[in-house]
Amino acid sequence: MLKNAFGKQKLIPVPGSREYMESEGRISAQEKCPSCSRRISELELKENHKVCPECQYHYSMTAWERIELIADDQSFQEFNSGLRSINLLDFPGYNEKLTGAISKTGLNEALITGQCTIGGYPAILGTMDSRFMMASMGSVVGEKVCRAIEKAADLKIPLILCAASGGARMQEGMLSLMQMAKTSAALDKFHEQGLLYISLLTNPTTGGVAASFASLADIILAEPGALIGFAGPRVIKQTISEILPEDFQKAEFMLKHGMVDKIVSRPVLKDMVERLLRLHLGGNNG
Amino acid sequence: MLKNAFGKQKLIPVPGSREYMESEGRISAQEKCPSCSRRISELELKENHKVCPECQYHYSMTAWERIELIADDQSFQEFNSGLRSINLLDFPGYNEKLTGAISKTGLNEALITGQCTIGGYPAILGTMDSRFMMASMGSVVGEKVCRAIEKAADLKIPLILCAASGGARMQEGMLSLMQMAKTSAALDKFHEQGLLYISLLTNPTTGGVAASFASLADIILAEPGALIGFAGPRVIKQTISEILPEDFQKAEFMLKHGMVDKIVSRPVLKDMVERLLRLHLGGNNG
Amino acid sequence: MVKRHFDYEEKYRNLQGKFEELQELSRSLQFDLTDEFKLLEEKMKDIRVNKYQNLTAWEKILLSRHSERPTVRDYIEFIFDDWIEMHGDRCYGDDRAMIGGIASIKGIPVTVLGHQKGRGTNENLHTNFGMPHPEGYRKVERLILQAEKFNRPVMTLVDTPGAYPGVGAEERGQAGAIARVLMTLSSLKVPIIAVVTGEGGSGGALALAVSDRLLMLSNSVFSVASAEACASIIWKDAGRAEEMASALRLTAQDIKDLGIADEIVEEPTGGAHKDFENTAQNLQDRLDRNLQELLAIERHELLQQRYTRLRHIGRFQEN
Amino acid sequence: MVKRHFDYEEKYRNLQGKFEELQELSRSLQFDLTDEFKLLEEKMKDIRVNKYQNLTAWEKILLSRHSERPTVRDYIEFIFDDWIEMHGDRCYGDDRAMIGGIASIKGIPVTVLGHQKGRGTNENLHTNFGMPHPEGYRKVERLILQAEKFNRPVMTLVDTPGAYPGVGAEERGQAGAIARVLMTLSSLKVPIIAVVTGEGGSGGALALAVSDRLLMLSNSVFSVASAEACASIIWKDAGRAEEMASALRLTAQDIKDLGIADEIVEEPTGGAHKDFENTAQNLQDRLDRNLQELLAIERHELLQQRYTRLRHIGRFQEN
Ligand SMILES: [Zn+2]
Ligand SMILES: [Zn+2]
Repeated sequence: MLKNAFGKQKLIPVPGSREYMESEGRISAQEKCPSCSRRISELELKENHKVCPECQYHYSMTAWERIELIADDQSFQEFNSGLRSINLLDFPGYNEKLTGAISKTGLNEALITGQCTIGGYPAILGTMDSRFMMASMGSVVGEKVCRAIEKAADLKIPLILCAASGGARMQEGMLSLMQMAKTSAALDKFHEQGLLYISLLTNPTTGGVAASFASLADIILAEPGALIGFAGPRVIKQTISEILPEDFQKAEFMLKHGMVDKIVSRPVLKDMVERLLRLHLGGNNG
Repeated sequence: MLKNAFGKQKLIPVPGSREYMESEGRISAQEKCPSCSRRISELELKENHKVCPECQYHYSMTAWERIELIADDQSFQEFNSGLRSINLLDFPGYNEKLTGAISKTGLNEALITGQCTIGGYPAILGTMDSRFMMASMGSVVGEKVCRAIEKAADLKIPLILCAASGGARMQEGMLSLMQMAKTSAALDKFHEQGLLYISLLTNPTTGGVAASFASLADIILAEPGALIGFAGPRVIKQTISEILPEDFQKAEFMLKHGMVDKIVSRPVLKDMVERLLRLHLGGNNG
Repeated sequence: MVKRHFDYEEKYRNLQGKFEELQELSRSLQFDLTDEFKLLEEKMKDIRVNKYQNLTAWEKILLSRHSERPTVRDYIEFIFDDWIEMHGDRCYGDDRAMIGGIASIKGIPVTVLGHQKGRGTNENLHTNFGMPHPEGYRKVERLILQAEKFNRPVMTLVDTPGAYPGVGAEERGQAGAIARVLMTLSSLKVPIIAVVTGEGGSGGALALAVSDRLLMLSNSVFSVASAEACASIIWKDAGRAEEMASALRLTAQDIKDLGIADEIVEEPTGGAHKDFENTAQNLQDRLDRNLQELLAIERHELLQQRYTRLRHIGRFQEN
Repeated sequence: MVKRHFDYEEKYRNLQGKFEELQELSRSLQFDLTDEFKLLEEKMKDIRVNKYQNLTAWEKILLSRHSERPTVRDYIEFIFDDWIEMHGDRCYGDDRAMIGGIASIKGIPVTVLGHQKGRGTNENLHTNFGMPHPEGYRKVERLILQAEKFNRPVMTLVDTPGAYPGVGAEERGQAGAIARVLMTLSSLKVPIIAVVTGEGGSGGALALAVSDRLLMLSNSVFSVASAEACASIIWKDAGRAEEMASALRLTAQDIKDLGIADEIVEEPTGGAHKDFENTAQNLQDRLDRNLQELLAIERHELLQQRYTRLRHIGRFQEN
C-alpha cells in the first residue's frame, strides 16, 4: 500500500525531467497502473482525476491537484503560506530533508490551507501533500491546521481538511507529538460553535494525524483503497507476526468497522462535498 | 440461571407453610445450596446475607431483605406504596396474577421505593422483588421509578436502584414498553442536574429494565453470578441454535465486556455504597 | 395451527379466477348475465375492502411482515430529496439493519433513521432481517447528536421484529445501547417525528419511536414483544399467538387509543405494497405537515411537551 | 549492539563485592586501612550519585522501562485514599492496560487514570505490557466525562510504550479513540494534572498527558515514538537507537526545557524503585500542591490557560 502511494513520484513532474516533459505534453507518456497494470496515458489519467479508468485505482494526488479537484475554479485563496519549519531540536539531517522536500514539491510545507468556494458555497479547505516528507505533522502543519480551523470559526463557514500523512514529524520530537493535542483542542472550540467539519481521508492517513484532527470531523469521507489507521501495517506485522486480513486498514475495511461515513471516489467527490454543504446551510453554517 | 433464581421460592416463607415455620425457628431447616450442594441452615444463610459460605452463591433476595442489607437500621421511609396495577387492557388472567403476587409477597408491586440513610448519607433507594411476577415493569414500576428519580432530584441526594427483572410486563402491552422511555427520560433530567445514580444489577436483570433505567447509571454495580442482558438466554439459544459460552450473560461476563463497573459481593455491598456516597459528597450531591 | 402467512389475496385471486371462469362459461353458453355479474363483482370488491377495514390483530401482524411490504429504504428514497446515507458507530462496525443519514423534505434538511429489512433471503441476510445490533443503536446515537448540533429535525421509520438476540449483541451491550438512545432522544433539542411503517417490535423498535409525534401506517403494529413470544411465555403455548395478538392491543388503532400514537396514515386496500407511490405520498404529506407544526413550536415548549407526554404514559390506581 | 538493559547497578554491585573482598582480605592480614576504605567507599558512592545525575537519554529510557520500576497501580495505592477502581467502556470491553477509578487525595475526591504495566511476564500478559486498546481510551473518555459531571479534578499517570498496534485495535478504531480523548481533555471543565511516571510513548501516552500541569519523574521519558522506531524509520538502522535517544530530546529535563513539562519530581539515586515510599511521597506532595493551586484558579481562567498552553506549542518561522 505505502509503496503504491509513494512509488509514483514519477507522476510528479520535476522541471527538466522526462516526467515533466511528459506532463507538458512534449512526450506522450504511458503509465502502467500499479493495481491492474493497464497502460494509461498521462492525459487520460489527468482527465480522469488521476483514477485508473479500468480498475478505479486512485493515484496519489498533490495538494494543488486536490484543491483543483474540489474548489471552484479560481476561487482558492491560500493563506499562511509563509509558515516554514525550522530545525528546532537541531535534529541531524532535518534541514537537508526540508530543503529537499521544498525543492521537490515547490511547497513550503506538507499542508496548503486557504479559503474558496465549492459549488458556490464558501469554505475553508486544507489539503496535504504526501510528497513532502510523507506529509508528517510538525509544528507548521499543526499551526496551519489550527489557523484554518480558527479562520472557519471566524467566518462561520464549513471546514474541509483532506488528510494524507504518515504520522508525526519525528524530527521535531515531542513538539511534533503535541500538535495532536493542539489541533484537537482547536477543533473542540470549533465544534462548540456548531460548525461543520468534513474530513477526507486519503492514502495514507495514519499515526498522529489519524489520531487527531482527521478523526474528529462531523462527517468522515475516505477515498477508495486509502490506507487508514493508527499503527502502520509493518509495525503491526512485526508485533503480531501474523498474516493481516486482505483489506486490512483500507478505506473499505474502515467503513465496515464503522470508522468512516462514506467512501467517495474522486470523480464524484466534489459533487458529494457540494451536496453536504447544501444540506448544512442555515444554522451556524453560512 | 433463571431456574436457580426462581427455584428458591421455598426460601420465602408464606405464613403457615413449612418454610415459614422454619424461618420462625420452629423447624431447624437445612437448605441445599443450588450451586455447590452444601447443606446450609436458614439461620446460617440469613447471617451470611443469603450467600453460601462455601461457594459464595448469592441466593435471591426479597425487596425488603435488600433494603435491610443496604439502608441504615430503621432509616428507610417508604413512599408511593399505595400505587397498584390495574388491568388496563382487560388482559386475560392479569387480575389473578396480580392478586396471587400480592398475596404471595405481601407487596403491592414489584418495586419498593423510599428514602433512607446509608452510613449516615441520605439517599433514595429502590429495590425490586423478583417474586412479584418476575419483577416485570408495568405502569406502576415505571411510575415508581420516575417518582423516586424526581424525589432524589428534589432533595438533591443520590439515587440507588437495585434492579431485578425479567423485562416488560407483557400484560400491559405497549403501556408497559413505554415505561422504558418514560424512566429513561426522567433519568436524563436527573443527570442534567449533576446528581449521582448508582445502579445495582441483581439476578436477573434483563429485557426492558436492562434496556432502560438499570443501564443508565453513573456507576453500575452487579452481584456475582447475576444474569444480565437484553435478550433471555433461551431466546438466544433458539435464535442461534448454538451452545452459549459458559459464563454467558453472567455479571462476570458483563464485567469482562465492559458493561459494569464492579462486581460487588453482598457482604461488602453496603460498605461499597457508603464509600461511593462519601466520594460523591459535595458538588450537587448533598 | 397458527396461520403464518397473510393469504387473503391468494384466496381472493382464486375467487376472482372462479368468477372469470363463470363469466367465460356464461359467455360461451350465450347467457346474458352482464348486470348480475356487475353487481356480483362490485359486491366482491366491497367485501374485500370491508375485509381490509376489519383485519384482525393477527392479520395485521402478518400484513405488517408481508414479504412485499415496502422497506424503510423504499420510503426514504421516495419521500426525501438528496438522501446521503452515513455509516458506522465509530467504535465497532456499521449495522446494515439500521440505516441513517441526512436528506431534505420540502427543502428542510433532516436527519433520517430507520430499520432496514431486506426483500428476499439474500437481502435479509445482508440486513439481518431488520434486527439491529448495538452498533446500530450507537450509529443512531451518533447521528441524532449530530442532528442536534446542526439543529436538524429527526425523522425515524420503524420496521423491525426487534433488536437481535445473539451472543455478539449481548457481548457488545445491546441493553445499554438501546437505553442510551431512549435517553438521548427524550431530550434531543430538535423536533422528532417517528413513523411505524411495518413491524414495531419491542425495545428494538421503541428506540426509534421516542418522538414528538408518532405516526403509524394503518396496517402497522407496535407491540411490547411478539405475539408468539408473549403466548409462549404467558400461556406456555406459542400456538395461541393469534389470540394473544388481540389481547396485546398492538394495532395502529389500539396504539392510538392508548394515547401512544398520534395519527394513522391510511394504506390502500390490500396494504401499502398494493400502491406504494400513493402510500409514500400520503406519508410525505403527513411528515411535512407535522414538521411544519413542530417547527412552529418554541423549542423549550416542544421539549416540555415531549417530556410531559412520556412522563404520563401508564395507568394505575393510587390509594 | 544496543544495550537493552540498564545494568549499572549490577556493575556497581560487582564493584562493591570486590571492595568487600578487599576489606575482608585486609582484615585477615591485619592491615589497618579503615580511613582509606572509608574514603574509597565515599568516593564510590559519589561516583554512583554522579552517574545517576548524568544518565544519558538512552540510559533514562532503559531505567524508565526497568522491570523493578513501580507501576501506576503502586503509585495509586500509595498516594490516594479510598481508591475504587471502575471498569469498562460500556461498549466492547474492559482494558486492563488502562486503569481508572475514583479516590481522594488529602480529602479531595479525584478521578484517577493511568496506564498499567505488569511486573513479570504473567502480569504483563494480563495488562498487555501497558499498551491500551481502543476500549481503554473509551473507558478514559467515559470516566473523565463523569469527573466533569461531578466536578472532580482528574489526575493521570502515564507509563506506556504506546497504544497497542494490532489488528483488533485497528478494527475498533484506535486512532479515533485516542483523538476523542485528546479533544475531550482539552476542554474538560475540571483541573487536570498528569504525571509521567515511567515511559511516555507516543500518542498512546499523550492521550493521558493533556493537562493543566504536566509533571515528570526525573528518570521518566516522553517521546514522539520509541527511539528504536525513530532510528529504524529515519536512519533505517534500529541499531542507532542510543544516538536517536539523544537526538529526540525525550528526557524529563528536555521536555521541561521544551516548555511541555512543568515540573520534575526527583527520584532517589538508582531510580524510583530504590526508594518507592520516598518517591511516592514526593509525588503525593507535588500532586497535592498543584491541585491546591489549580483549585484556586477561577474555572474559566483555568480553561483559558490550558487552551493557550496547548495552542502555542510548536516553533516555526513565518515570512
Ligand atoms: Zn488500474
Ligand atoms: Zn454453595
